[in-house]
Amino acid sequence: MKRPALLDDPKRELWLAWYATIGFYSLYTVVFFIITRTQPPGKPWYSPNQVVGWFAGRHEDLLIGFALIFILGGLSATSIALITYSIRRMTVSRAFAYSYLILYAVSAVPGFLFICVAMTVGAFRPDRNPEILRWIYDLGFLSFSGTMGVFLIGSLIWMLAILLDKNRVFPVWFGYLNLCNGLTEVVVAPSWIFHAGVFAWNGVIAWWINVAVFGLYTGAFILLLRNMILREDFGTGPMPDLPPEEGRGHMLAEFMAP
Amino acid sequence: MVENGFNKRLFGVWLILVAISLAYLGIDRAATHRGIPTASTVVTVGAICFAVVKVRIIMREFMEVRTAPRVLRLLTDFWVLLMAAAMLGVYLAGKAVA
Amino acid sequence: MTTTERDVSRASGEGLSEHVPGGRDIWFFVLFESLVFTSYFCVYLFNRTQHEQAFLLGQSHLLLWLGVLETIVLLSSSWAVARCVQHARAGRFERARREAFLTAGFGLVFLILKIVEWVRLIHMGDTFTSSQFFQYYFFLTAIHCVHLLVGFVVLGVLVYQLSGEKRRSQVTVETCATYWHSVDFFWVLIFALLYVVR
Amino acid sequence: MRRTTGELIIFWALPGVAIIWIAAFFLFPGFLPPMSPQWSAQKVAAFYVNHTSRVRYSMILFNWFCVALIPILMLIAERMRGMAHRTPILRYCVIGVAGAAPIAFLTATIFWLLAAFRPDRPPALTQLYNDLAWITFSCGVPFLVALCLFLAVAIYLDEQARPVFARWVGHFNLLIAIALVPAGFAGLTLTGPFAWNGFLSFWVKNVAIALWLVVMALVLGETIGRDRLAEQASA
Repeated sequence: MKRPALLDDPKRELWLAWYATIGFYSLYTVVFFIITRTQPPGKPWYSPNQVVGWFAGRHEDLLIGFALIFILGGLSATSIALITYSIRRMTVSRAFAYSYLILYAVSAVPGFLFICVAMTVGAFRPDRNPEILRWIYDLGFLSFSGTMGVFLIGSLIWMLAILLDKNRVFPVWFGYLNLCNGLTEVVVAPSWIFHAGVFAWNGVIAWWINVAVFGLYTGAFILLLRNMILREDFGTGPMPDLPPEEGRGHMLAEFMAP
Repeated sequence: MVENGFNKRLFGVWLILVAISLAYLGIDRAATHRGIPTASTVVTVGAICFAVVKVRIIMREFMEVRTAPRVLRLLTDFWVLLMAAAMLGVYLAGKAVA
Repeated sequence: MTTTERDVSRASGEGLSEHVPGGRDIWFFVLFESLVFTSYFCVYLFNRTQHEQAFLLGQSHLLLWLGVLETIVLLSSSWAVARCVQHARAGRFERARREAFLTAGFGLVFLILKIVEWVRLIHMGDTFTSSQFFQYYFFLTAIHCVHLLVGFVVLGVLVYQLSGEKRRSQVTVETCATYWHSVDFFWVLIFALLYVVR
Repeated sequence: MRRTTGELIIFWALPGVAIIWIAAFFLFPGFLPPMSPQWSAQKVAAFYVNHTSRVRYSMILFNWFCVALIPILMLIAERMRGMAHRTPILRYCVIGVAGAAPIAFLTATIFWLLAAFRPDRPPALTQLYNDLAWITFSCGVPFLVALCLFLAVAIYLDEQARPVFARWVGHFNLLIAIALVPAGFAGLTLTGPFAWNGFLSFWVKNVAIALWLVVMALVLGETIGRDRLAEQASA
């Protein structure tokens, strides 16, 4: 059997993680925007009976869509790992890289597992008391939009690392874009307060403008991660298929040392 | 003296900016009827235009775009026009809808 | 403003053509953030036209002269940081540092005026949740205030740069100043839209 | 040289933790047999009224010890340093999901404990907590699936004469990942093998997790021993 070329690429781990990142964000977009239509979000001003109608209108879609996230949602870790790696390449303390890793790893549970559980539980028994169904509806949307701190602090950590970095792993303008993205997490806060209007969880400011900024930000960092991988130079060293004492993956010994 | 002239320039810029800001007090008086503010398209358009002019002055003088490469000069001017056009466009469209 | 004559600058900006102040990257931020703010302004203006009377009523609770005063304070801080850049360029770092502190001082005065204004309005019963106009008022002034607070950090970087002989980088000085000016002109727009627009 | 001091303590804590997990599993009255999603709200409420104590004590145990999975996963992450990888990407992936995986279970225990906290509340509310607990517990597998996938890829790419983990461990992880997949569909139905008490979503999933723990513990034990010998030899 012919050995795939990717296996001999020194950057194979980076490329795998990058394609998995693309896969994860595509899945995310398809599930939230197309299958479940939970983005753009439902109306926060719905009465309990309207919420019943909202669930009835997408019963199967919610269950199937979020089942896909239940299966593949963990792939979100690939983009986190790539970004953590990018910060490790910068001339800053490892504290930045590990902070980013932990912040985003932790954010997964309130940030997207909660909405999946809430919407699944809501669609699971459509005959539930409408008041309770609305309670679930609120839990889903507000946990999703309203998990703010981890993304705010995470963006600031990444920004600082980029601005301090002398290796120019990421361009400085992207450092500043991190600040813009962090500010959207400030702007989303009113969605905890308003049931309607531009600041509600589906509002023009708290949702549409924020999503536009977040979309640009995500697109930018996926492309920049690709550039980083393309630039990455592992030298001409052989693939480590050497005897254990030499080949124990210490190609970048100083870099991977504990 | 060049050095004197230059610092005067920044001072002049500041004076102009402050003068425009104070002019708002006059505009405001024009759109207040017996202590109650009244809607006025002229005031709105004027206020936005004045603000945008101030932004351009800040960019040109304080932010030193005046001596920057042509690309940045054109880009900032385009941006100022874009912001003005967006705000005025939305305002007038909103007026028409209402 | 009595310091003006004393701070006569020998550095002439005219001589330094074809130079992007602060580097390109900060301009990306300024232009991007301008777009984000413009989108907020458009949303505000549109909603304003749809509820004209309610907005006018809310607006009548604001003190225009206080807004004008805040604007002048912030314009003065911008002026100070512009002088700071020129002193740094001419190698007069001690003076540049003084101008940076002056900038922060004006920023602080602005912040205090802002807080006084907020407290006054809240005592009058105008809060973030009390009416449409004040939703926008508190949102725009608060998000601007967040930019201002970031600006104090930026000024800290500026002073730090000017204080150490080895780390004085003119580009960084200009980057910090550019950020501060953008905080200034965002306020110029917010002021016109909240206090003056009818 | 990597320090291995203390790793054996974490490793030998695993059987103790496993015994607690098994005890909690048997103590919880709703696992043998698993509660049916078809139960009416009244029946669910009655269940919590009748079994309040056992629900509480079993779930307090789970709440304490489900996160004990994290040190074990960190032992695996430490072994990954020895893999013939050029970047720490896959190790970061494993660390990234290692936190979230047990937190999903922790969240489930909170809902179960809430259900048993005031069992005399209106039955519809108890049923809500019960649903939240079961869906979180059954469907909350994304991080475990990803963990197995990352480990499988890491093992396949560990191409050296004496790999850290044998190749079959990679195949095994892939198999476990596949076995966990049906549980993600537990929300789709109230009956049949996919329901939360069904053959696939409950039995296959939980047996797969148990099997993964046992097998990975054995493999890990062997690798830790090898690492310690290497450390002694170099000292």
